[in-house]
Amino acid sequence: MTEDSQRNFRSVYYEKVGFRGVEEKKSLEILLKDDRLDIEKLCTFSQRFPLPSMYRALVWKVLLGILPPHHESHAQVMKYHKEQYSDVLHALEVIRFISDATPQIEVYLYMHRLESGKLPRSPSFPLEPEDEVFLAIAKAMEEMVEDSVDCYWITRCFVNQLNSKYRDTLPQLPKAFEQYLNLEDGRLLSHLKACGAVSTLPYELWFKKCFAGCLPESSLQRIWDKVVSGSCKILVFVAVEILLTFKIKVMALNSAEKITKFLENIPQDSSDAIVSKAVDLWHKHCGTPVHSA
Amino acid sequence: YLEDVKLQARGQLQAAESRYESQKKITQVFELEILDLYGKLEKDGLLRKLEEQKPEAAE
Amino acid sequence: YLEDVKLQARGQLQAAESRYESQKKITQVFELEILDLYGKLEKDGLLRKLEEQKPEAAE
Repeated sequence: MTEDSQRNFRSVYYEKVGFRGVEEKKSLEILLKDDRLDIEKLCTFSQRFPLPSMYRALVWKVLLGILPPHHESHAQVMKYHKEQYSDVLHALEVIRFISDATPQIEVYLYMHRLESGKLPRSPSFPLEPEDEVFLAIAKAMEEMVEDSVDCYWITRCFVNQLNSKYRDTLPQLPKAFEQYLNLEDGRLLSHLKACGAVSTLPYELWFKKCFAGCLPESSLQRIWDKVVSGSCKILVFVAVEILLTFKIKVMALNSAEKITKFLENIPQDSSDAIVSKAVDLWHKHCGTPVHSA
Repeated sequence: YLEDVKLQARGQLQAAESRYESQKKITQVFELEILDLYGKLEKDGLLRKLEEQKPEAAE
Repeated sequence: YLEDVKLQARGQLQAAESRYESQKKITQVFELEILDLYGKLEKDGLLRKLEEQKPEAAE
């Protein structure tokens, strides 16, 4: 416990002086040197610490199952993935579904649709709610992942994870949000209830799009580290922290509509602090994952 | 160690299979597109015939 | 026995590769067909446009 608080103190210190996560980065590098990557340890690491940017795409690809645990196979598997990517991209060009003018995230959406056997007959189809989610996530992912092949694969697998692994959990998050907000600040929840805002909160933006388009990508990726590595519950605490951070503003608003509108467009400058506090709050309520030796 | 080799092989095989599966999906999409284009061509052909017949009918 | 497993894995991977290759051949044939059909449609469209313009030019 004392060791932990000491570590926390140091992390905070590094954060302040710009050396954040020096030791974390080293310990991740050790994990990544294994011939066969230990998925469980990588998960624990990502649950506990923010991933260093330079390793984020690699770790996400491994955790999402895009890359197998064996280093030796990575080149071969990426070769298959790249070919698959260009095959599908080319196919959409052949049938004139896309052109040079098609925005990249729409290209990703059509590729995903084609691969899922759900390509509509024409590009001017009405978007389904799940397409909107895909586009929002792809748009944020574009800012986080430089390589377009990686970006497509990660977006797809991230969305697939939401629809499979988290399918039963995500609908329960609004209830959990209420519960934790009540624990942290009962008055704030009462205010939301009094305004009738509880049912109109931007749950779709929070728990389906995972805050894509709500928080800047530089902060968002630290939350997605947790989502990718197995916890969607972090999303609840981000929502709670947003409410706590803008408490004064929210308490001053007295209609559900105004509250929802404000929460959908929160100021971006405090997002880094929101994420840090949300992670702390998550650890406080759900425990800090133990880094197994 | 044996399990390890098997696991590694499975990782590669999955990627290869997925590349094959998406190629299959592409074939299906192309098939539909071909049918669609033939449909359009026939409609076009029919329209042209109708247009060609109009002047004759007017004579 | 290990060699055996490795050999088997390689065999499976090769089978997946060759299935992909042959599926890709099919796709390529379809692709040519699609290009061809688009070509025809465009020619048709062009012909029709020319025909449509003719009467105007005659006016």
